[in-house]
Amino acid sequence: MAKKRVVTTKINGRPVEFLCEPRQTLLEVLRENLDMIGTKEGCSNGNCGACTILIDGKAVDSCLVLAVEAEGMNIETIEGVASADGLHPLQQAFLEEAALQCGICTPGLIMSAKALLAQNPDPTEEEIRFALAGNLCRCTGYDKIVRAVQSAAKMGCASAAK
Amino acid sequence: MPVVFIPPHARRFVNGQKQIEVEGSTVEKLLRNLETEYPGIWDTLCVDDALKPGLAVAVDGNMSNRGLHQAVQTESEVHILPAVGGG
Amino acid sequence: MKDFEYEAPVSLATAIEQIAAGNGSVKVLAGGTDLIDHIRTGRLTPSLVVDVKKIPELNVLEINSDGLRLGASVSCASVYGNEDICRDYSALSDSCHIIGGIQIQNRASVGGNLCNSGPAADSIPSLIALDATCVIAGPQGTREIAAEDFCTAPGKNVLESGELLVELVMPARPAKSGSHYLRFIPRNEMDIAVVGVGASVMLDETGETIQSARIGIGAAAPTPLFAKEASELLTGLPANEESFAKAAAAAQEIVTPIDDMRGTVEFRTHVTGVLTKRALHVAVERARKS
Amino acid sequence: MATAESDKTGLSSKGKYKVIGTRPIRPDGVDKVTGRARYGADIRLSGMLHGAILRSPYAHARIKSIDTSKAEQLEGVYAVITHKDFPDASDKIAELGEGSVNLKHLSSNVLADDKVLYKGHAVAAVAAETTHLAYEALDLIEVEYEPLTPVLDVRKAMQDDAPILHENQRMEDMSPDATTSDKPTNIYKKFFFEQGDPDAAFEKAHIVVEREFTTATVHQGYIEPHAATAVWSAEGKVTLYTCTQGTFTVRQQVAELLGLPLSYVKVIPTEIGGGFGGKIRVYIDPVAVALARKSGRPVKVVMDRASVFEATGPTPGSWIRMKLGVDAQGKIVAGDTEIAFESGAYPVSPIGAGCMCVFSCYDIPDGRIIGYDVCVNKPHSAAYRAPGSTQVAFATESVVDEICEKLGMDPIEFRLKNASVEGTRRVDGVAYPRIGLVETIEAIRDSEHYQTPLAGPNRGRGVASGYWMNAGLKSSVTATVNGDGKVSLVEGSTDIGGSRASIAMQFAETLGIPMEDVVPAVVDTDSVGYTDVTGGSRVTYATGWAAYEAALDVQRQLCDRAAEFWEVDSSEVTYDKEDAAVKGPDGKSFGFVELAEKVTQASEPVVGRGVSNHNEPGGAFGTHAVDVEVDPETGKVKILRYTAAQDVGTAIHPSYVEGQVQGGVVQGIGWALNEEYFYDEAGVMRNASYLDYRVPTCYDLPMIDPILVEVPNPGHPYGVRGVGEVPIAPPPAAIANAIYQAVGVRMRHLPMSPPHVLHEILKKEG
Repeated sequence: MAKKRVVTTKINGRPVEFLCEPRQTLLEVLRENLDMIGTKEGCSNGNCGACTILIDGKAVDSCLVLAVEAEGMNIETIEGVASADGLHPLQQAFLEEAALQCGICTPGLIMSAKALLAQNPDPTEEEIRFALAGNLCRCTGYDKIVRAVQSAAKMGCASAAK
Repeated sequence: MPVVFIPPHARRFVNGQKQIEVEGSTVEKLLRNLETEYPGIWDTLCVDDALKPGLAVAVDGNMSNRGLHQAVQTESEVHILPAVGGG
Repeated sequence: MKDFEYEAPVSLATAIEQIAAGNGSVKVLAGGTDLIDHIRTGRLTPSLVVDVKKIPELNVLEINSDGLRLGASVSCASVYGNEDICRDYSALSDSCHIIGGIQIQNRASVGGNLCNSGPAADSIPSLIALDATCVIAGPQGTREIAAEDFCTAPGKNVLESGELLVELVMPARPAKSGSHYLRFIPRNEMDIAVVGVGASVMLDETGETIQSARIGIGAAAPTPLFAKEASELLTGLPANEESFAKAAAAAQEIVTPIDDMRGTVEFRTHVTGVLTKRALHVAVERARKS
Repeated sequence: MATAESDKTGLSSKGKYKVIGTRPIRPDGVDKVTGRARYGADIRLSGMLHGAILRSPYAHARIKSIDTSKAEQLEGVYAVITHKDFPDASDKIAELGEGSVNLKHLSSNVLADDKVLYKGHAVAAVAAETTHLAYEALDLIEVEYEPLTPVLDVRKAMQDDAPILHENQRMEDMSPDATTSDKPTNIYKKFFFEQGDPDAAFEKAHIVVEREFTTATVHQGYIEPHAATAVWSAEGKVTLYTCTQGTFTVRQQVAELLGLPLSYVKVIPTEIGGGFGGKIRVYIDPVAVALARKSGRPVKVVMDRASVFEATGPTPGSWIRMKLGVDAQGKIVAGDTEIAFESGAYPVSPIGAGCMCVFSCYDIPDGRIIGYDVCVNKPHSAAYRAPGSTQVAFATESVVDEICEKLGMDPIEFRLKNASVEGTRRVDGVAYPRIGLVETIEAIRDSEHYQTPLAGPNRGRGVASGYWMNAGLKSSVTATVNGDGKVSLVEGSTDIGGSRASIAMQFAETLGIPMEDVVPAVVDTDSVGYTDVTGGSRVTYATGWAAYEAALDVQRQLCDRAAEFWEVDSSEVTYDKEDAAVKGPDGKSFGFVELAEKVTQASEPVVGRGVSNHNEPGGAFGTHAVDVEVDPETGKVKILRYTAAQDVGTAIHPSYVEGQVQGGVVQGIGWALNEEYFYDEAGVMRNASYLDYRVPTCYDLPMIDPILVEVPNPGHPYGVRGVGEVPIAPPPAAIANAIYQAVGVRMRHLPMSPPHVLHEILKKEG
């Protein structure tokens, strides 16, 4: 078996070191090695977005990243979105707008939306829909999700996110 | 008197009638009473003292999971329909 | 997932050594958006994966009067995040903007899209239209090949054992030039092209006559195609719908599509013509504005 | 968004209730937006092994031998199982509340017996230290197959010379002229319903339209793959963590398949990442249990996405012949239809429901319905949101649209003229109670959408209606009143779309307390009374009713306790829900919180209990309007605007009711436009991934506007009707009708994907 590697990263603002096999995806390591189960697995081939995390501020599908590649990267997951002071405006907006039904796609959608609002604090509906196209939701028909992102943007999500 | 709507495949036991008025306070009693007059209908609809698998009873338009034990009123309509699976 | 070793060399020479030593069971990892899935499903079973993202030569992104140099591992998001590329090499930024969703675009590279050599790869028709040259390094040194000659069959290309795509070089864009890539997909995002067409045009000073054109077509044959006749017949023709229709008809002549879950022969042949017209139309509009 | 209220009944929920009709934040919301909620694959236990399943590469083959010895010898492998590890299942039919299953078929579906009947059919399973190792072990299992010719199309499967899936299957004929045959067949059952004399009625019809329709196999597409984790104890008891629509249903299936006493199987529900009917039948749960039993360690089995597509229950592909006749005034006089559903590898499909839905929206005095349940070499079909209704609505509503065109009659006017109302007798014989179809048609007619003319080339507007009967069935809850005046509400309905909220709200309403003071918990099968599946649009209706009963029980107990404190007879004490207080003689009064505290300190605990098994769920109807634009050069259809009016009874939590409507509509749009199982001739599904099984993305859609029409269900204390299922039924027909308006082609096959639409356009253009 291939030698295990030690990988040093920052996850949700804190340094994290983990041991992994080269064949383990970052998704697998987050969930299995680090017990961070908030990042979900829906398809394992980059087509549903349930495993979306941010690497250096950019949204990626963690099922398509090898954990060994994460050396030196700055990783954000759903577990790091709320703070001790409370929920992030996006999380609050998802609750108030009823933007989730089963909730399995919610962590990934919140991560994608967070990346969008960090880059574009006042997106149009079209821009929101484009930015979230890589995140499948099968329950809601997306209507309330789009409204939640619009509402979070109005709450000044980008500044709150800092 | 309650009315039993006879499913098409059982009509040959009742001279082709589509519905029959029959006495009884439960679906089971209705069917037992039918059987005395029209032998063969019970075994067409029931097995081991229960409705056959895949069949369900509807009383006054409402599907019931009580099967033969479902109570009926004097004005009730009773249908024997395919059991339905939901999503 | 099958077991494999992983290396992330920081120099091109080391990478070539590692790839050559692997004797064919090495796979190169750039964005990984295709490779990792192929390994997971067992379609590929490399013994070694060489991550090339730390090699400086593969991260080049340079645009100047000589043209564009695009390192093989530069992500799609970096391509469309570059205003100069969006302006002068629009077909390429169009392609990069529609490969996968944003999560994919943040990882996937144009070089990887080319090396994966899928018939429907979105970047290849644009590379063909923009007359890109592929720079390949290997144990025997460096060689170059035109983008339209890179792919040889579905999933196959000219890379020999031990070779690595380093960068893509595209010539400078003169005034009155424009390009566009568009594809047909059933949804509006997240699909593989059913047909994709990249077109580049150069107009005369008046913007009314086509001086030269290049058309690349994807998903309509075992490899992406350079529509040579369709491109060349446009030379000297007025830049109007009638000319586009002639090119479209010529483009339809060379496609040899298949029936599959994405489209039928009838559909792909018809849509090749439709997209050729539409790609040329937008490319000409852009050329006039440039 | 708009909420139209029924002025006919005067029973609209608005203003009538304190809690019902408000939009509180759901109790499980914070866990779900912070990633803390635990779904099926999120279970981790100490010493846990990982399971993997070997699947058939063939669509139809006989298994000659299976050799697992090499896999067993691999370091790190703890158990390998095949069908032989299950006891012989009887041919018994198990009722699963919603639908039934033949246990022998179920057992053979979970792990193949002597034949594999579809590509991806499970053949063997392994438990190993890691998932990677388990998959490596699968490669070491040697299976010898004798490939057989597959049959993949319902019409071909019905032919005399078709390859036969089950040699011992004989058609059960429900028609009046039924004959028995001893010939093996893929047709499991022929259904037959007739009312009046349709043949004579067609003779007198002014216009008759008869068309054929086909629809492709589609999947529920829930984002969370199936996942189950089993723990086997030395005394023969099982604990199973699983994402399911029904814990009690899983308990029953696992117990039956493994020959265990029902009460020795404890099923703990995780959160569930979507189901839509696809997470009722078991697939991997018995495998996890058998692996745990054999290895002596906890075992987790998680399906991969390709297996979810290839080997769980999609909903049937279909062929439908639809014939309708109308008189000169546009009144339907006769209907005649034949419907064949692909049940997949095993019977049964939702064909029975399809037969009951096909003419459900119209008063058809003379009609005939023939249905066929047919086995083909595809995975065993399962329920999917209003199972069977979408396929048949596509056929009926398309022919209705064609008739409207021939009559020169507005489709809304036609529907109002022919719509089912209270007392209308369906062709299968059932007469309707109070229903709200007409109100939904009127709501669409009066909507801003329908009143706004649609301009522009290649654009069209379509209308369609749909029906689902909804279910009642059994539910249980218990409610413990705590010393702080809040209530712990224990329920057995797994929460897929906000039902913790809708149940807690009905409980809170009944006691007049704030919804936030009710703390719901969805618990395991040992901790709550029997509860049927979260399906059939029944949870808010039935579990809500149980919660209502539990709240009444709490009221009674509080009154008794207060009577003791006051030393009066309990008949002198009443519960006032307006004030959330118990009131006695001489102005005596205890507020709910006050009494809760007092009771906890100085009396017996107050534990309310409620059960329900009511069967008047009130069928639900919806009418939809859609505007589309078609690219005439590519056949691509863009949804410009969508409005869905639905009779929702009483909207307990309007946001989640709207969400059900919007979600159902979008699934219907996916079914209409792009979703399909694409098979090659060998029976291999070529698109078993979200890449090419194209569920709609956010970028494909406009906002979906729901109109909630509230015609309270007289069969429920708060007027609840099921709402979740019916919205999926109208979209394909509405879109087909809109496409016709846009570009003049009638689409009679689903999906109406660009190659199909373009083909029709090119054909029309010659």
